[in-house]
Amino acid sequence: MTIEIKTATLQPIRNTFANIERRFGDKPASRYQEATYDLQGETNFHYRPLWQPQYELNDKSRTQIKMEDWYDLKDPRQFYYGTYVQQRAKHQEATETNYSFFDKRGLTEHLPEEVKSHLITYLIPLRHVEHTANLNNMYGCAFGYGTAITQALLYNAMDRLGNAQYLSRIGLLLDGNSSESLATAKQEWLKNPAWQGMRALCEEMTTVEDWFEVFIAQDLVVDTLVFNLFYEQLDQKLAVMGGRDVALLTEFMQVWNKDSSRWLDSVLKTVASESEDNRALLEEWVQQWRVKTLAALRPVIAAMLDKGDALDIADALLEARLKKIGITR
Amino acid sequence: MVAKKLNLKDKYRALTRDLDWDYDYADRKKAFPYEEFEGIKITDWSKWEDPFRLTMDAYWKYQAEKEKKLYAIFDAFSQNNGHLNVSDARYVNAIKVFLTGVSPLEYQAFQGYAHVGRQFGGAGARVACQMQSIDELRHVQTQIHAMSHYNKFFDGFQDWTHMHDRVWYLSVPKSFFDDARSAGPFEFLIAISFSFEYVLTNLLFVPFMSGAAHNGDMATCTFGFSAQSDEARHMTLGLEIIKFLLEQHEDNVPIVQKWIDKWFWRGTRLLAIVAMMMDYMLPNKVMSWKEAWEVYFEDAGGALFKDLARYGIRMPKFVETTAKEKEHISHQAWWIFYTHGHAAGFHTSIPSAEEMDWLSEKYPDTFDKYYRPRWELAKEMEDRGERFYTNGLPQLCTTCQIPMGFTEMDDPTQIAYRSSDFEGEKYHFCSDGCKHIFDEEPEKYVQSWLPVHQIYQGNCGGADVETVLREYYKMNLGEDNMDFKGSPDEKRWNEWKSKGVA
Amino acid sequence: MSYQVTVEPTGDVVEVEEGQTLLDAALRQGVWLPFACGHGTCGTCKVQVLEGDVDVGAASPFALMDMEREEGVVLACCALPESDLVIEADIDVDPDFAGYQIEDYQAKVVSIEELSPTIKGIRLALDRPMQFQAGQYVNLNLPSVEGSRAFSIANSPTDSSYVDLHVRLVPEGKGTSWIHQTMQLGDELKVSGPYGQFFVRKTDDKDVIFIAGGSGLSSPLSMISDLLETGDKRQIYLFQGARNLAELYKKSELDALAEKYSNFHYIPALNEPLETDDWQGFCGFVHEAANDHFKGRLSGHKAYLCGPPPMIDSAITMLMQGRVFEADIHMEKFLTAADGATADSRSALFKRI
Amino acid sequence: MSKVYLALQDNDDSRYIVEAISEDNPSATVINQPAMIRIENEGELVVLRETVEEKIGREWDVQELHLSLITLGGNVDEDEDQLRLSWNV
Repeated sequence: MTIEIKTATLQPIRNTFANIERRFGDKPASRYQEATYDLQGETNFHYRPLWQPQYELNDKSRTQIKMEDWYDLKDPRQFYYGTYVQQRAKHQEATETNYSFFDKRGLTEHLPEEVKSHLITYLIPLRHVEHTANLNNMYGCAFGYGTAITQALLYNAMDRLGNAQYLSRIGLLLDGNSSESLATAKQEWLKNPAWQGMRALCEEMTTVEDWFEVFIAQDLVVDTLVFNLFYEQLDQKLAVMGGRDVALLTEFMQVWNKDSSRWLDSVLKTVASESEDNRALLEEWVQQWRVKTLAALRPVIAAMLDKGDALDIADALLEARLKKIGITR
Repeated sequence: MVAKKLNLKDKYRALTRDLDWDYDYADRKKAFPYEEFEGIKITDWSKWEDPFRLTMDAYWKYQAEKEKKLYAIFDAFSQNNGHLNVSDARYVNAIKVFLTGVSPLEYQAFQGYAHVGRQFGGAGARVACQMQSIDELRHVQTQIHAMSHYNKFFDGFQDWTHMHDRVWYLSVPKSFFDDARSAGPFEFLIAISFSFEYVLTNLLFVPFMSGAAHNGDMATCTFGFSAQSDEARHMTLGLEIIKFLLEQHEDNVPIVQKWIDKWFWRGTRLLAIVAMMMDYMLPNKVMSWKEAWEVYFEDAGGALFKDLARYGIRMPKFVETTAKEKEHISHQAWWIFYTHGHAAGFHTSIPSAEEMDWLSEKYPDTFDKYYRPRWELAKEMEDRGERFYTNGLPQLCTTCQIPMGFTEMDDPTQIAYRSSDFEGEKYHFCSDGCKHIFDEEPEKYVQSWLPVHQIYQGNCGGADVETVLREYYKMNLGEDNMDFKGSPDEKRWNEWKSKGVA
Repeated sequence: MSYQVTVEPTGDVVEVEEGQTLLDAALRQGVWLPFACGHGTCGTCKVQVLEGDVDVGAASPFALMDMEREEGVVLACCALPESDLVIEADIDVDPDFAGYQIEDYQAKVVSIEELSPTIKGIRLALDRPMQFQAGQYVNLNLPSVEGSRAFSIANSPTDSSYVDLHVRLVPEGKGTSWIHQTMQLGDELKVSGPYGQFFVRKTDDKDVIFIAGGSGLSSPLSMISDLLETGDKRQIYLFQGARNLAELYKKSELDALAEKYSNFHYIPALNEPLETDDWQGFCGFVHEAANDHFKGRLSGHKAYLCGPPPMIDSAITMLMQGRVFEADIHMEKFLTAADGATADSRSALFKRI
Repeated sequence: MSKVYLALQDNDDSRYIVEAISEDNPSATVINQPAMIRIENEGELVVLRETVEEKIGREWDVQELHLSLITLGGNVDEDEDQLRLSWNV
């Protein structure tokens, strides 16, 4: 097959924008590159923020992490807005099918009461953790440096709002849209002693100043532990209890976590390998937040999972991840 | 069990605002530290009315659909060399101004809304701002992608982000958004969501979009329409924030009024660039700036301020000046660029005879009297081969940063000068509006990074204009700057057209 | 040629002329729909068409996407009806709205009373009881008068076998002229109802202020009777405005109510009292009376306004300056033929007022 | 021996595919033409799923290549992991 397509000879005078050419040479650039690199203002800011006069509007010193070039933190998923929303729309469509299948088949009625009560006491309160994650990722987006990382943090923040909304919809499925299960789950979050450690941890994270530390605490430490404990270990337990169908409703979060981990690992690997100072700082933060998070999770996990080693399993997973990223050796 | 239908309002509340809770273990003020220093009093965040009720699932679904459609058009545009369909290559200068002057503002909006989308204590307001943040990111990225094809065939697009941080006239839009972002969270929202998005945004987008449509620019026209479809959220957020602040506490009323005064005036100055685009840069005209101002500000804004009066809010200060300025501002702004065309990153030109007739018709009271003679003289000189450029560096207004080229509106032959003294220094302004803004917050505006001062102080890589343009701005001299006539853009365009490629 | 458009979930009915957009028609007839740009680019005014045919008009493909068009979504600001329609809009249904079924009734005129020199009170006995909420209105079809005429119900819903209406003679008004000059006891009329979103929000326990002007006493009278008869304990203020004493109708009845119920306060105001009236009460417009009574501090109340547009307009301004806002202001504007064409270009700042 | 080639539409997906091909076929020549990218190589040209996935940042099915493909020259050998072009002798 050798068909030649004839095209008019109109030669472009350049292949891409000059900033992209300076970085990658004079060749056609991807949409991700053109929509990411050097977008953020870097110099000649006119006024200092009235709310933080010690910094410029965009200021690298809002974190102790140092990068020669913050644009090294590129997203392996190549997410700019268009690719991001299209990817999520695909997952959303599949999820919508799951939720309506669950609803149409009346699967709620087939759930044992004990499973329902587990969901209300342990799974649905996670929407408040997701809400915290939304705040924490917005924090990084607002105070971070360079579009490569800030846009990814924004997508992550919006994802967390989406996760919280899907968790809430599980509640609405259980209570037939009366919102009662959401109200009950919120009381668990606010009053149940088992949850108070996690609630205190969430509240504390939103008061931490260094945006990269917040990012590490939330997206690396808390998320690694929480996703394993609540979406894998709890999922297994629910299956045993006759609540296998719940997996239909949490698939979005699982798929999401896989997708987001790929980005997180790649970014943190770059940061850790940039300098020994960075690596040491990451390790210090990780260890601090790891201790706190494990302590915060202990009571709720003890009540939720019957296995004594549940936390250890999750923590071992975190340890393996830290090694893979190169934070611990 | 038959599920009852949860009404949209209650459902949205459950899925967003109910996610937050009252803190017991950490100090909530430390988590949301910037809510109080502006003097705004919020007594009850629960009174916030969600301006829209879009959950993330629907957001992804609809936005993905929009993007699919938009990028299909971008792909078709570049595959078919859509740039050959524009009315005239001169038109492309309008979108150079857009990419270098406006797209970076979309970026700043993304950053500003991300900040307030984290900092507001009310979850409803936060989420609304977060959605606007991601929308603004969409806008800057789709604009880059729309212009990406033009960049391959025309000069002046290539270093838009580098230029935005440095070039003299781009400090006008940059300082506008720097000003808003460096303000407190509520002022930011009044500045951008209300004053800009709600009151003035039609004056930016409608002329650009219809200008693009009238001049055969499919790519710009399409991203414009696509961006406007997000504006529903942005405009309703602008309305909600102002109602919310005015209803929360009566002490907020004078603060909000002060912000409206400031941001309305700053907005009109920023829009001077749109004014000159409409009257001078579009080969196929849409409507005159004066007409646009009358339709989009005087009529629509009039109705709005009539309603706002019930809250004790009056028309913005200096609105009466704008009624006079609409007759002059585009002509004076374009004259500034024409006389400094060697230092601009796009091409200038003298209006043709037909264009001057159009201007006479649209500005019967001012064009023939004040502006036609100038252009005719410029034309005469150009014909004699004596095209002139102003070599000195202009003095800039400390507030809006536009060169001091605007006149007294009651005497268009007299350049307007205002000044204020602050801590032993003299500061200069183009108008009463700009002086007023400075006088209200002198500590802020003395910080302004004024490009001309900076050049004189040697902070821009050299003292002579040419070095600054070449080294510091990274302009390709002889390609990006000067008149369209004789430019490489013109030459290439004529070649394409004469070969009949398309 | 015009089409009837029913707006769900409230059930409001709007008449749309040929070539007129849904949004324009709705706003001009006091039915609020969400909107922003007004010209098809932003998508704020999306509504779902449930029944009927519509031309989507010049909606931008981004504001109204193909998949939405297929699902029958239109933008109210561009959509042109091509038949009668039922649409669903994103508007809130008030939890206090009972949503009684609108039906047609046969009615007989059983009494005609002169309430004031310009206002007649008429009682229509219905062929069967009509459930309604105090504050709602009915439409009357009058012989030899084209279209229908709306009148608020003045009696309390306790006895729903009849409706009392207060009808002010509108100069040049065909409907009110017929009622004032031609209608006789025993006449048979067609009535439909109940209509409207004007009713007491009982779930909100704030004290209430009623401001009534002209024949606008009808709804407040029904609402107040209903509140008092059901033993409601909140403070109830009625400000009634009239030009002079002769026009201040039902005064003695209201004085008696105020005497009987300690939580009911009646404050009449005359703006042009005659010398012979020997008026000792408040002199001035009714909104001024309310402002004066509360010394400009009205926050913490809910307000119900009923009367001609200029009175409503002044009352809203007064209330907002006294820090009562849209969420707590409810109203029924009495539009007459004379008020028809004055709709200015308006902003989207307020939804209902 | 003559060259094998692929011509792809000049769109965003193609840019990642071309990047992958260039990496896996160091001797290949990339020619950017209006609306089209032509990649040619002496003897053989291979498109590996794994490399494209790494560049594009998501799962990628070899058959997706046909969404951007305008034309090709050479005998095709395609499976789930790769597409290989060569001239059968």
